[in-house]
Amino acid sequence: MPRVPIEITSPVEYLSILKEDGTLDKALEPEIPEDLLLRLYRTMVLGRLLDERMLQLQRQGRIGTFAPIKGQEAAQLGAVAALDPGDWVVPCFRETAAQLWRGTPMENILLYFGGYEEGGRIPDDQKTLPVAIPVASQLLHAVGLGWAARYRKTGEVAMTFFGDGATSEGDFHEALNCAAVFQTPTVFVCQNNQWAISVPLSRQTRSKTLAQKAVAYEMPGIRVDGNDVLAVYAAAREAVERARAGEGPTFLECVTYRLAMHTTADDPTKYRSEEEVALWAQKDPIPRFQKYLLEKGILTQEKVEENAAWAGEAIGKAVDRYEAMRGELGDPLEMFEHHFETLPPTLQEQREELKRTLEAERMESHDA
Amino acid sequence: MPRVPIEITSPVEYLSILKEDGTLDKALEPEIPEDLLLRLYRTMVLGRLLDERMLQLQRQGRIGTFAPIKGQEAAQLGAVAALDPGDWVVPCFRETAAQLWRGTPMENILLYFGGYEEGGRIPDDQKTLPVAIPVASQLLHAVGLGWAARYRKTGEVAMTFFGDGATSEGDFHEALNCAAVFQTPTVFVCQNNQWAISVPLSRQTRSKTLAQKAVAYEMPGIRVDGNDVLAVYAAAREAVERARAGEGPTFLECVTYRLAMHTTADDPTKYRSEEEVALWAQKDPIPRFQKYLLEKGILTQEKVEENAAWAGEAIGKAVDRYEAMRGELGDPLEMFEHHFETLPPTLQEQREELKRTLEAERMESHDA
Amino acid sequence: MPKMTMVQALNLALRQEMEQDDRVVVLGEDVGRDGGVFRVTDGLIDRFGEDRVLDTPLAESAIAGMSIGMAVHGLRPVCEIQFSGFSYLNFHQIECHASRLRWRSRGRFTVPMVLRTPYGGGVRALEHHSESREAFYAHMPGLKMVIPSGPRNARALLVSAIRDPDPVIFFEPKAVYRAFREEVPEKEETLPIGRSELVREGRHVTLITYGAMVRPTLEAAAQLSEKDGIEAEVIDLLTLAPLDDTLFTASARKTGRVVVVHEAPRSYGPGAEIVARLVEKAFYHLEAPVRRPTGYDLIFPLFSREQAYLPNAARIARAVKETLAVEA
Amino acid sequence: MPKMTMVQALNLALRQEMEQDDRVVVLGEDVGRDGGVFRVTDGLIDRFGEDRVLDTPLAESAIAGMSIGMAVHGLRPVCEIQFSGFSYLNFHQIECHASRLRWRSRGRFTVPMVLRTPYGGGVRALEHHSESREAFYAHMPGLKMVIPSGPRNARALLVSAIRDPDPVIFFEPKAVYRAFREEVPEKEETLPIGRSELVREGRHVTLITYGAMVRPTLEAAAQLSEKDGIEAEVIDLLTLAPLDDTLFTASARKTGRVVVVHEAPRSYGPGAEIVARLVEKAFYHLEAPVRRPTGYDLIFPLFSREQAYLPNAARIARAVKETLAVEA
Amino acid sequence: KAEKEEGVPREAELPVAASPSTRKLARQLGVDLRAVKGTGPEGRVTAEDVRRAADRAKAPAAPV
Ligand SMILES: Cc1ncc(C[n+]2csc(CCOP(=O)(O)OP(=O)(O)O)c2C)c(N)n1
Ligand SMILES: Cc1ncc(C[n+]2csc(CCOP(=O)(O)OP(=O)(O)O)c2C)c(N)n1
Ligand SMILES: [Mg+2]
Ligand SMILES: [Mg+2]
Ligand SMILES: [Mg+2]
Repeated sequence: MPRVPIEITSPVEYLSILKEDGTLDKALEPEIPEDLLLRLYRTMVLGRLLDERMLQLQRQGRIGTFAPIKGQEAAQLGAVAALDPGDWVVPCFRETAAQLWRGTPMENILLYFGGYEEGGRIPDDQKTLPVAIPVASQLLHAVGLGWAARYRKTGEVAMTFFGDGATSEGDFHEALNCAAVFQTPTVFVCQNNQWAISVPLSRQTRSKTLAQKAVAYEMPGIRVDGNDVLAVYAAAREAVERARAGEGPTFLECVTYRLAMHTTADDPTKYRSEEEVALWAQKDPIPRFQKYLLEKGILTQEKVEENAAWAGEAIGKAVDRYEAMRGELGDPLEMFEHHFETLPPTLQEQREELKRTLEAERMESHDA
Repeated sequence: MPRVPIEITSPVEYLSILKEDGTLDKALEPEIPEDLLLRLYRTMVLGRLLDERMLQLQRQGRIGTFAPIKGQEAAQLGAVAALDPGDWVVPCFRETAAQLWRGTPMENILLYFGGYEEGGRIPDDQKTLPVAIPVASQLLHAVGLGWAARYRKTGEVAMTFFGDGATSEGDFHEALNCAAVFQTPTVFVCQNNQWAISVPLSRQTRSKTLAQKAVAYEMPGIRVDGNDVLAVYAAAREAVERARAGEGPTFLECVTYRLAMHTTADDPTKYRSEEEVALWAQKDPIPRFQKYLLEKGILTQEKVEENAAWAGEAIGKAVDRYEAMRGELGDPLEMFEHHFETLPPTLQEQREELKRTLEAERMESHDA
Repeated sequence: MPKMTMVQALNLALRQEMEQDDRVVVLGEDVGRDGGVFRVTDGLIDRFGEDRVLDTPLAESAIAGMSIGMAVHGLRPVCEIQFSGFSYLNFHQIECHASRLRWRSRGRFTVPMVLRTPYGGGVRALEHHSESREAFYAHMPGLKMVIPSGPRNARALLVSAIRDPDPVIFFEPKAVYRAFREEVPEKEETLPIGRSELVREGRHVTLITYGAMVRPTLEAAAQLSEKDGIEAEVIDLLTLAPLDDTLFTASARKTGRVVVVHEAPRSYGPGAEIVARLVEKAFYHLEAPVRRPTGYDLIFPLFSREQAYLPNAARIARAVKETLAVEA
Repeated sequence: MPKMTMVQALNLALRQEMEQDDRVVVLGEDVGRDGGVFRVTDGLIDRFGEDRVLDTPLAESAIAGMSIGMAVHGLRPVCEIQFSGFSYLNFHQIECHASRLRWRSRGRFTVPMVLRTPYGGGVRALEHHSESREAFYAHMPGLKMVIPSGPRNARALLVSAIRDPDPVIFFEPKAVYRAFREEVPEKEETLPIGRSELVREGRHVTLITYGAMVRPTLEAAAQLSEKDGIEAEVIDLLTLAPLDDTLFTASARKTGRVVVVHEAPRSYGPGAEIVARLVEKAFYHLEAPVRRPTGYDLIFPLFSREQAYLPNAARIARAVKETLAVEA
Repeated sequence: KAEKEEGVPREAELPVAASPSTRKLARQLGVDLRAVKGTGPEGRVTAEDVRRAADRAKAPAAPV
């Protein structure tokens, strides 16, 4: 039956600059200062190496379950690099590289995944929220932060991270809708890494792209090659500028891949093929970016090695600091801290109870 | 910066057949058997008159709060008329006309809004779920029903109703996404009546149409003039056929207007102008459809009056039945019914407790 | 002092706090133009503008989640969930974030938000509009849970809640909204959160309650005194979490007999915790089993039966007499 | 009889029920290919196909809401919420619909669904993966709330839950999942929902618990018997709602002393209801205050501190001795 | 013995039925609840019973 097609007025676009084979679309190459390019490279490598080290530590029982980032360094770093330090970052749980960029000390990351609440401490000058595990729930905080920034006319932008799986949650929808309605300066960065634990994107949604979901909110949606740090950065910068100019939120889909397991508790061989992983390994963002920098003469082979050595050493020192702190931390009474500004009477009583319990345990272990 | 636009492949379209002024787009006129047309007309009028009568009853304190349907009769009836009796209907709380079509006795509707649980009883042969008040929550039930129908290969379709406000809830999103992923035979009928209590559509979402939200799910989205019963019916029939053929869900936006208050507890003068209401009153679906039927010769002025009389009488009798039943109902002990197949011990004890309480009250009122 | 309904008193609290503190913003469904479906936010949008009074889309999780973000930024959002029967939709935002961000960030970020929501029966409402599920929030670590009982304490507690550095869940007894008026001073008042109040002195029995049940409980106490010479002590909890067990255990030690009243379902309801605290802290003073005239473990009935569901003065008085009838 | 872990026993229950009843379908996040993050649904997709084992999108409300629709249609959906710490996202579907549709439709539509979800601490998990909020579901009218404690009763109760005509919330103690093995008969077994079990006889004190806490409680009982000559009676509730108060009140009348153990936060936790029932039904036999060695009213700590948070045998034994030390 | 005269057979291990407050009273007055005949419902020992028992114990021995 004939009817009138409705014109979709909000743009949905695709961007790729640095191709998989390392070739560059010169016309699209963003202008990025050399020191920023280098800092991006260094943090990508640091993120990768820390990830590898954490995997070791986890296997040795020295930290607990964590979510590796391998393969997603460009998606995270290209995005946060577009922010000012005064902007807000609202991560989920797979943003180690972004956290490093923002200045979270490595030992805090280790402490957190080592099971110490102390690792959640955010340095006072940082506007990065702690890890948020309930999928998609954190997006709304970025809307609220953005709203507050507009209300206060601070010019701050709030950028939030989440996965492809998160787009199925109700909170994703509520967040994008509210951000659009209130035109908050929020940048939604979806790391579409193809999998939500064992569920492939094709089972997560029927939509051909995630970017097109922005149409529901009359919000610009852009899909980029998430392993192309230049494209991520260019798109993110545009989104951040738009937000800062008061022109509202943007939905940014970074097409990438989780090269490792979902978390260290996961066995991906149950649900995906080695061929698929191998295919994506070839699209690894780090060699691609490295090649670009080498060709540009910003990087030399020597600097590459220097940088790897520097990163390895920095990580080693952080692990040492972590182990040292671990020795000092762990007082169970600490669990009563930071619930309220003032500890209410019932909790004071319970704290006393735990104190007596610990005392009794000490006595009993003495006796034994 | 130049980039590649992403082509939106799921269709979003608009349909209107019987214009506001009563003129007909002949090319689009659906073939509808005369008796169906008449039944549609009759139920529209019955729905309108019942609504008016309920308003009176509410003002007289004979029923409680309810949500009037005035102005939305075409949207509801055009949609349900496309279903077989064996299909499922999952309403929200403003579907009196749809309930009448499906065979819910008027006295049940009155009992329900009169505060009697007994009104929730659905006739055994009806596949219409009871009123669902938590906005958007019921959409997921229609997805589950649709899934079960496919699993059982029954050929049933599940149609669910909701308002424009409902599109902001997370459950709306989860329902459409899951329906698309599982390709369930579900028809989502949104009665976009421009308001969610006091919130106008422009504050509910930034998207220019609600239909375009279907793009997020790669689902066909169609927007129709919801006061044009022919357009609603044509679009719904197509959606139902698609669902029955195993081709998945459809999102149907019916653009209509709530001519009365949100519920009888609401005062719309606080938030909208009389002019706006007057403007929409001119688009009333009933006179428009009546004119069409008169011109087609299916209806005569005499039949119009006959029908009004018949409806008035039917409503009068239903009100009488309601009042008679009310006299018999109301035993507080009934509140213990229908919680579980078998009443567990604690509830048995509490039931005894209520029994003793009622006994004591009887004694005390005797004493007094 | 002007006499006010609870709705007016709450409105006064919001207005005054907004006036003196531009961190305070109000958001929720229909809180703007409409002034809230119960008119608690009436006129605020005219006074403070759309910038500080937000009509949100119909999305409870968004309302709570955005409030969290605003609070982290340093604002003092007061959000409204239209009925507590719909606050399950924002439950995860409260349980997973509002209550935890201070803890998770080791004090770096705090969530000084207030979530206001009407609860309870007695106003002949539709399904889901009469529930009393305060136990859910009272059981969540990291939250404060406040329930006022009258216009004056509602106003004072709301002011305290807004100024509180931590998230406060504020249940408003809708049956009390317009049920009576009280003198409410123009000058702002606060009431400490976490403190219960003795609202009637007595020596024979202790009645513990809160919210909408305070009135029928006081009524029962008055009847008992008049007709039966029974002097009931009545305690209004005002805060469920953190629970003030000092006052009511002291009273129980004095009277030896206790009756706990609430409209929430009995099993796993707030009354159970009161009994448990009494056993822990006033055990040897208990002369008779504690009775719980409460809502039944049922889905809240439609309105034709709600009066039979809700505890009332007569039912409370009967429970008191039964409690007193047993020998120590 | 083969010895099985709880995970294997639950898997057996699902497999057998699916085999004999094509109304039974399984849905949830990662329950298909992956076999569930704890492997409870392992192999089901190979055996029964994608038609009966659904990997859903990441959407808890959808999982519960779709299950409701399926159940209304006549199926017996068994849905999995990956961790109970995420089941707040489906809370409204359970509270507003699963528990009410029978009631709302006056028996015309029923919701014979099971919602399975792992709960509790002890496995060194991330935040939100160790919570114990069974009280939320136990307090909701219209629901059954079951918590097994070992492989054999887990299997039998899951079969009963699937066959139950009403919605059952099924909390699985993840600390028990692989902690030990039990003989589980190949032939199907059921256990009545709503019945608790005496798992150890004794005469000095009654210990009431459920789920993952049954093991440390039994350990405490064994130690007390061995070292101190104290014979504790231990009751495993198995079902929190409807609560079987017959067995434990009878036991309390016999022993006069009671200790309630759970890992949930204490205030407004399940233990409070147990105490309230004891006061209502065994008041005159209580010789000492009931103690509640439970989780604290805290956000569940990260794993370095979880052992100090969770009740263990030593802590339970200490509470027992303190209870017995009080003069009658 | 007292129990025998009162004709209330009790298993020695079972708690004597009494309210917590009565237990406390018994302790304060030095009364062994087991030696008291309960006059309350179902043989429960009441506070009054305890007081009577205490008075009895205090009463001087009958003169010879
Ligand atoms: C609300 C909620 N449900 C379930 C989980 C368990 N869970 C953790 S991560 C995850 C998959 C997330 O997938 P995606 O959003 O694509 O992010 P990714 O892990 O790929 O980075 C699931 C199901 C959770 N953390 N929160
Ligand atoms: C989850 C939930 N939140 C809030 C409400 C209160 N409420 C009832 S109807 C309504 C507005 C609904 O708007 P819309 O979806 O457009 O439907 P309409 O009333 O216009 O038919 C609101 C906010 C509710 N019933 N459920
Ligand atoms: Mg939700
Ligand atoms: Mg992913
Ligand atoms: Mg509407």
